[in-house]
Amino acid sequence: MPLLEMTNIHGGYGGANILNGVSIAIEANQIGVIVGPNGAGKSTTLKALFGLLTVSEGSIVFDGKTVTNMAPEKLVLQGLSYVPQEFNVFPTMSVEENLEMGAYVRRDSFRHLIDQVYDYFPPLKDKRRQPAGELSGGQRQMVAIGRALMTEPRLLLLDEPTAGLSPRYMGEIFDRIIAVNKAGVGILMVEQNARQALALAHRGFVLAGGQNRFTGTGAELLADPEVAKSFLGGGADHA
Amino acid sequence: EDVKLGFLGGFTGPIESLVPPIFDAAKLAVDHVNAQGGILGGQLSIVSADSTCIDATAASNAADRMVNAEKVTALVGPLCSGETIAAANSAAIPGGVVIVSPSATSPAVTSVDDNDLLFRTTPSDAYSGEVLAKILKAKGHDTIAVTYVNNDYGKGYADALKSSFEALGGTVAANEAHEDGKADYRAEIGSLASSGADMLVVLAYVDGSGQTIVRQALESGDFANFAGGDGMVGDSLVTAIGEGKLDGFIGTKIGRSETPGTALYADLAQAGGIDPNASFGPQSYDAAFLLALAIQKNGSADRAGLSAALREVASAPGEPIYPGEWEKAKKLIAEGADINYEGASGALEFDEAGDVPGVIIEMVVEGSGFKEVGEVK
Amino acid sequence: MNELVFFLNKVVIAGLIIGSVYALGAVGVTLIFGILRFAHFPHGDMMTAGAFVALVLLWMFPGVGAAVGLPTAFVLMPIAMAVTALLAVGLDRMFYRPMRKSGVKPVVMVMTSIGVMLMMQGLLRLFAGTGTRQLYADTDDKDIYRIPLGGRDLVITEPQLMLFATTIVAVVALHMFLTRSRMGKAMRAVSDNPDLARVSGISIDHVVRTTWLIAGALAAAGGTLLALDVTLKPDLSYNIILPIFAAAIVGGVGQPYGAIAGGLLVGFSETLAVFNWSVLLRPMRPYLPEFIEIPAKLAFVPTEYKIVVPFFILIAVLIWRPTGLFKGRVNN
Amino acid sequence: MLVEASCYAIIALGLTIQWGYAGLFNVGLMGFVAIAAFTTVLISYPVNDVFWSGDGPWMLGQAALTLAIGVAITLLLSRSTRIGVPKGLRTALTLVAAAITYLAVQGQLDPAATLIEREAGFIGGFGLPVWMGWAAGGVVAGLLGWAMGRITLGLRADYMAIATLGIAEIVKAFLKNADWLTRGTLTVSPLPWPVPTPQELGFVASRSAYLAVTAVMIVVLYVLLERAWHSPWGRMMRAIRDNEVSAAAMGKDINRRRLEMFVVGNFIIGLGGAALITFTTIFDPSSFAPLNHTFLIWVMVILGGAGNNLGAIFGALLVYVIWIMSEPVAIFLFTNAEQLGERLFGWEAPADLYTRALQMRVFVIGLTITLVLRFAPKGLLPEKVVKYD
Amino acid sequence: MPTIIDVQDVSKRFGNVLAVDHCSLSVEKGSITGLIGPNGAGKTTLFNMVAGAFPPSSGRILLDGEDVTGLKAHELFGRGLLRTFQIAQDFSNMTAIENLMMVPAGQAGENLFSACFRRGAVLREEAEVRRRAEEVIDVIRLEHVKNERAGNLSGGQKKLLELGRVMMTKPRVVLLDEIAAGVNRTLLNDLAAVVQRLNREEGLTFFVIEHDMDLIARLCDPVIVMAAGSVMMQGPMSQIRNDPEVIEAYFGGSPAVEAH
Ligand SMILES: Nc1ncnc2c1ncn2[C@@H]1O[C@H](COP(=O)(O)OP(=O)(O)OP(=O)(O)O)[C@@H](O)[C@H]1O
Ligand SMILES: Nc1ncnc2c1ncn2[C@@H]1O[C@H](COP(=O)(O)OP(=O)(O)OP(=O)(O)O)[C@@H](O)[C@H]1O
Ligand SMILES: [Mg+2]
Ligand SMILES: [Mg+2]
Repeated sequence: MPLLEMTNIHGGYGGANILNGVSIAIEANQIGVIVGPNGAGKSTTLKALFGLLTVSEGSIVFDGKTVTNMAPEKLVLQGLSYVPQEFNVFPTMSVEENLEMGAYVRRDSFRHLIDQVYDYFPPLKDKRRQPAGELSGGQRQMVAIGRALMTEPRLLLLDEPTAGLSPRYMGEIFDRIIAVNKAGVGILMVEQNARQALALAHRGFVLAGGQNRFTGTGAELLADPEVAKSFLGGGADHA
Repeated sequence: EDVKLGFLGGFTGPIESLVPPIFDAAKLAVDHVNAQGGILGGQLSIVSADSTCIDATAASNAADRMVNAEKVTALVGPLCSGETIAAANSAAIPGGVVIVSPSATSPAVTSVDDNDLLFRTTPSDAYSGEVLAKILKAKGHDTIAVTYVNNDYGKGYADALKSSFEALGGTVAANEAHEDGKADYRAEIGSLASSGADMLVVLAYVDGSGQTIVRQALESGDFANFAGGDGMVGDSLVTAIGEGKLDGFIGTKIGRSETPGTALYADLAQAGGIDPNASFGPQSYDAAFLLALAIQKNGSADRAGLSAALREVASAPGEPIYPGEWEKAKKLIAEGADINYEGASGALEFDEAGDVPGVIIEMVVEGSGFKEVGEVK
Repeated sequence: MNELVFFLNKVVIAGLIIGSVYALGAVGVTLIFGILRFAHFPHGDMMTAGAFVALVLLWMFPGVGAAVGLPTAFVLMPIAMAVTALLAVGLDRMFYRPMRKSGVKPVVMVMTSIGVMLMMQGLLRLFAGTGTRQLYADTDDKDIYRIPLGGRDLVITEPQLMLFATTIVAVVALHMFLTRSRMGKAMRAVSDNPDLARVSGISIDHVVRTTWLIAGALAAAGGTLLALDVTLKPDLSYNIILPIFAAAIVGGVGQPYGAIAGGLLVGFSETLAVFNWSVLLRPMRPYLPEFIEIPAKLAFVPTEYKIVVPFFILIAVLIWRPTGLFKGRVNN
Repeated sequence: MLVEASCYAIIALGLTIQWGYAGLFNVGLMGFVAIAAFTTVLISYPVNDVFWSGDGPWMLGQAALTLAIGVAITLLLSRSTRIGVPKGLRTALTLVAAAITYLAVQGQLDPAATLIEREAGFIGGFGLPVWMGWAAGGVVAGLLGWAMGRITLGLRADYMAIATLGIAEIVKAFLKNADWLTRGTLTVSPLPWPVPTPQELGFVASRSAYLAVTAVMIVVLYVLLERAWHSPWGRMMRAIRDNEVSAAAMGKDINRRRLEMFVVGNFIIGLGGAALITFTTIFDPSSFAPLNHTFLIWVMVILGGAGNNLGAIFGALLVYVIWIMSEPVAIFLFTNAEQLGERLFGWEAPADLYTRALQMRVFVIGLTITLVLRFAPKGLLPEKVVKYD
Repeated sequence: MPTIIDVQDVSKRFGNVLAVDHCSLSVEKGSITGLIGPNGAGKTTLFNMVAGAFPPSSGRILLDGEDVTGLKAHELFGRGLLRTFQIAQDFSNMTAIENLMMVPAGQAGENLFSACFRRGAVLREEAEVRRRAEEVIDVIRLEHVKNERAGNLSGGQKKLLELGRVMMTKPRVVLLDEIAAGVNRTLLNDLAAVVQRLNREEGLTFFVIEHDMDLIARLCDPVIVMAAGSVMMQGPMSQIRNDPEVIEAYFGGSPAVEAH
């Protein structure tokens, strides 16, 4: 049984629908990657999944349970965790408080997780008392990802986690994602660094105009010349 | 023919707690008229509007509505001086409506260019100030500190008090304004106390700054003696501050010379279930009653000719009419006899400007409330 | 010496007291401002309402105070705080929540709050009339401590001490709550970024409710203590809402310590502005050369200009520190 | 009644410019109304001969001269860093100069004020036509706005709000207490009208004439503002309102533009205020109550729809009507409730129910505001998104 | 070639964070210069100072030989300097196309007087600005959302809007702060071509912060590496890529590099 199954999702922000039938399914220990042009509805798909906008049609099943239009604060309790693309830190709170807020739903001790995040992203350790709003773009991104890891989720949703990160941390993030996934956490991420992302994906989804255009394994998509040309930045010179 | 009077008062705003009894007194007069056969063969009614006391625009509007929408024959009120001038200038005078204020005490009201339409049944503050100065001086207070609420009433009163008191040879060590409605006046009291006087004259309102100032001055022990103007005369002052703490507080009150009308009114008010001693209650009763008489005299609900009729029924010579004597007055008017209303608040002889000569009563706190000491000459 | 005591009485104590009143009001305002991000104008009326609740309680249980030896209203204040807190939550349910749900701009919330303020004023007058009342039962006595210091006494009253203590406790507790407790941090998180807060599992409704509970309770405390110190009138707090806002803002929006700093700043500027300095100079008379005359009156401004002084200082502080003494939050 | 509503509409237009266009949180607008109203009084009130024939003008002239010299010296000192004076010293010197100026002017003004108050009451006006008074009122309000803007425009919304409020309070306190200049709480009336007064022309006709004047003002202002709003200027203003950082990076001089807005807005507010006060024929400094009017005008703008001129006008009319109608409505509700109570439960209404009902008018206003906002949270006529197709 | 941006010994301190530490560098007129460095190296802070968002704590900045230290952002725009933002700064309540139309400086209609009284001239100019904006919106592929509020655009679309501004006027120097992050690679290739064209044909100088090494390699020469607030090295991409120090600080052992 898939960990997550979104079937034929329709929805939008009040006006016309942005999503016109998106379907996504991944297994418990898989990495799913969504790619597509700007404005395709990738972020909207994640938001719909996380209860941040109303799904008018279709169903979302997580771990056998229907969670369509469930409020975000409830979804967190189900074991989902989400890093938004924009506005993904609490700007006036310190780095450490940001991480604590990630663990808001936990009643047990989570000190070791904070230390773990500092291990992953050493720059944050020095800045632990600094308000997140004063960080550099890349440092914020680290905080955002760290925050999402604090709940030890079963499914991690990442919206362009590597945007703004230096190559070194981009690599770091991908390594982390693989490691987390190995530990049994499902991953669903949106990426514009699509080649690297698809290279480690079990499942790949190409969205355009609010619909699935291609679906397959990561390798299949990478190999598809049509996908490469229209969505991954084209030609052989980049391969 | 039914007749309609209008009543304007600051039902909301800084004097909101003074207004209801004033309005009740006017309504009492109307009740008396109706109970004793009505007016011009019909009933007299009174409609009211909120003129807010401080907001000239709102007062103009309220007056405007009375004059042009309700089509009242005459107006009782407004109560504060500023709004009275505004209402008169913007609606009453243009509409040719007689307007009688029971409580606009500012000297400025005298000088309004009013086509003889603006009257008041209360004397100007200029006179009250003079009287209070006399009382204080007579009691042996040579140095006083004065604090007044910063509006036309307080300022006019304080200026009059200061000049009279100094003319009598006293010293006004401090004469300072304060704003109404603040929570705390310790700083102002400190400034007053630094002048060294031990008599504090508070020219403000019982339910406003006046009470707070007196209380805080008592608590801090800066002043031993207190006095106040008519705005301070209300039993709620004593209840609020505590019985026994304020004994000897000197106050003045306007109107109510010991004419036969005064006693009559006290009984009538009691019978009508209202407080005969309420500030400006008698004046309000008089304003309404006088207007009713004038309308009866004028013979119609028209506005024209009313002010002349008002002067006639109010002034000597003539058969005296006292509060509540509507039937008698009506009969006399019907017979064509000249009448002279001697009201609850005095004889009410209007001068050129529509003002009445003042009668000021000295008041003093004793036990649970204010007691009258007597008229000051 | 006398003069110094006079100074203490008139400037230091008076400033502390009125400053505490402002601060106690301002913590509530600053909390709502910081978390819900709008200026809550009915706060003054909430204070008054709280004091009226205390009054009603006082009528119901007049004897309680005498038993403990404190004013009844003060003893009953926790209950009044609880009732007002519920009232605040009720107000939110009825008026603010629907607005919040439709995602309106802060200024619309401000206007709604003005509407609510007007309604509360109307209702307070309807039920309580317009007169003044005392928050003391017959059995209570307002203790006035006169500490003799040679000539003049240092005067301080019981409610003033209670007011002062409550303010300090309230402000420190609130600061601790916001910076240390899990709920407090969640409140700040919601004000920073509501969507992200939800995504982190924080229930906005819960946070908002807590905010109103605290704000309502603080308002009731402020109103009751103020009424104990002065009197209870329907328009009491409405008249101090401006200085309260001034205090909250000059202290830095969303900063409890800012509220106390702002409150004291406004309070002291009021008392200092009109203080007659010649009082302090008079004792020096013998030591000064003849030709220097001490004027009878030597204050920064005449009393009628008293209200401008706090604002003057306020503007100066804001020019110096554009987001308040304690680096307050900036709404966008 | 319509006249007042139209004056409020003008004021609301001025505020729309400031808030709706530029996002400036001006809560001090009654200060501008007050100063404009006073200027109108000064210009158009009949000449007070007693004042001009006494020593007053001479003494005032001296005080003015002192003030001018003092201000000049203070300004020079505040620039003295240019000739190498260190910053700390400059600030100190400037403050000292300002203090000395204050004391000197105060010293000269006090006797002048006492003299004028004693002999002439107040200085009176210049007896010029009313429209000149209005124009001057607008200009003075604009100038005050300029000075105020220089000080406060660097502040962010809420902080600016309290600063503008403060300055307005200072202005009002001055007007209220400078008796020699404004007669203070003793009020000045009747103010001359720009059109024949009701005595001369009759009630309806003269008010209609007045209304015509204000209506023309509204139309002219409306047309001009609409033009401006739908031109690149309006676009720039919206951009500044939306995102200052970005607007500055796109070459827009934020502070200058906001100052421009502030001044223009205050000019219009002043114009409306002058017209309003002239209409009521009384200048009473205490009637510019700090909160109620300010709120009311704000509610007009927000209820009508911030950033929409028609909305502001419409909001002004509507709120004004609510305000006026609230009283009869409150009474109506109460008398009905009373009768109902009597009939159903034999309930005896308290004697002062009627006056309490009047106090409920604020309740009615508040209720209407919250209801309207609840169902039209963006205002009745929301700002339109400019679309190109 | 003459330098157009000259940063001389500039530092910036925020509280106890020294974000930029005695940094000196220069950008040649007509070049496309890259600026790379680890997260938090101080790149954006440096841009902010060059563009006048805040003044440096110490040091001087020259633009085309003139000292522009401490000038305001709008004054620098007036001198031909345009910058984009790493975290998109759109006018969120205005439509996408309006976001572009407001860019050109000195539009006659931006003068209140002209806007009210000189309708003709204003309208003519407006038509021209409009035409240009439509062109640009085509290039950045936002024509289908041109009337959408900018605040409602997707993350990448906002970035595109940032870039679109560059094409609305004829600046002399453009500072691009991570425009690639979040932009689809296919579209990015086209945009890189636009940047190259503007550089070649119109002589615009570009100063580009980027973490996308493909893009840097394709566009920029020279490339400056910043670390810990100051310049670590400078040179062509080929050289930088092989520098062990830079690899240690910046590239790490990442697959992104291994792919090449
Ligand atoms: N306003 C501020 N207050 C305090 N520290 C700040 C502020 N702005 C930036 N910093 C700090 O300065 C350093 C440099 O930040 P900057 O944004 O310039 O980095 P960057 O090189 O652009 O990084 P990135 O590649 O992640 O965008 C960072 O450590 C950051 O935390
Ligand atoms: N709050 C909103 N209101 C209305 N429309 C929106 C909103 N947010 C996004 N949209 C529209 O929805 C469409 C899809 O946006 P979405 O953010 O899902 O794109 P995306 O695929 O994530 O793109 P990107 O790669 O640029 O982040 C876009 O056309 C955008 O304009
Ligand atoms: Mg996206
Ligand atoms: Mg950066």
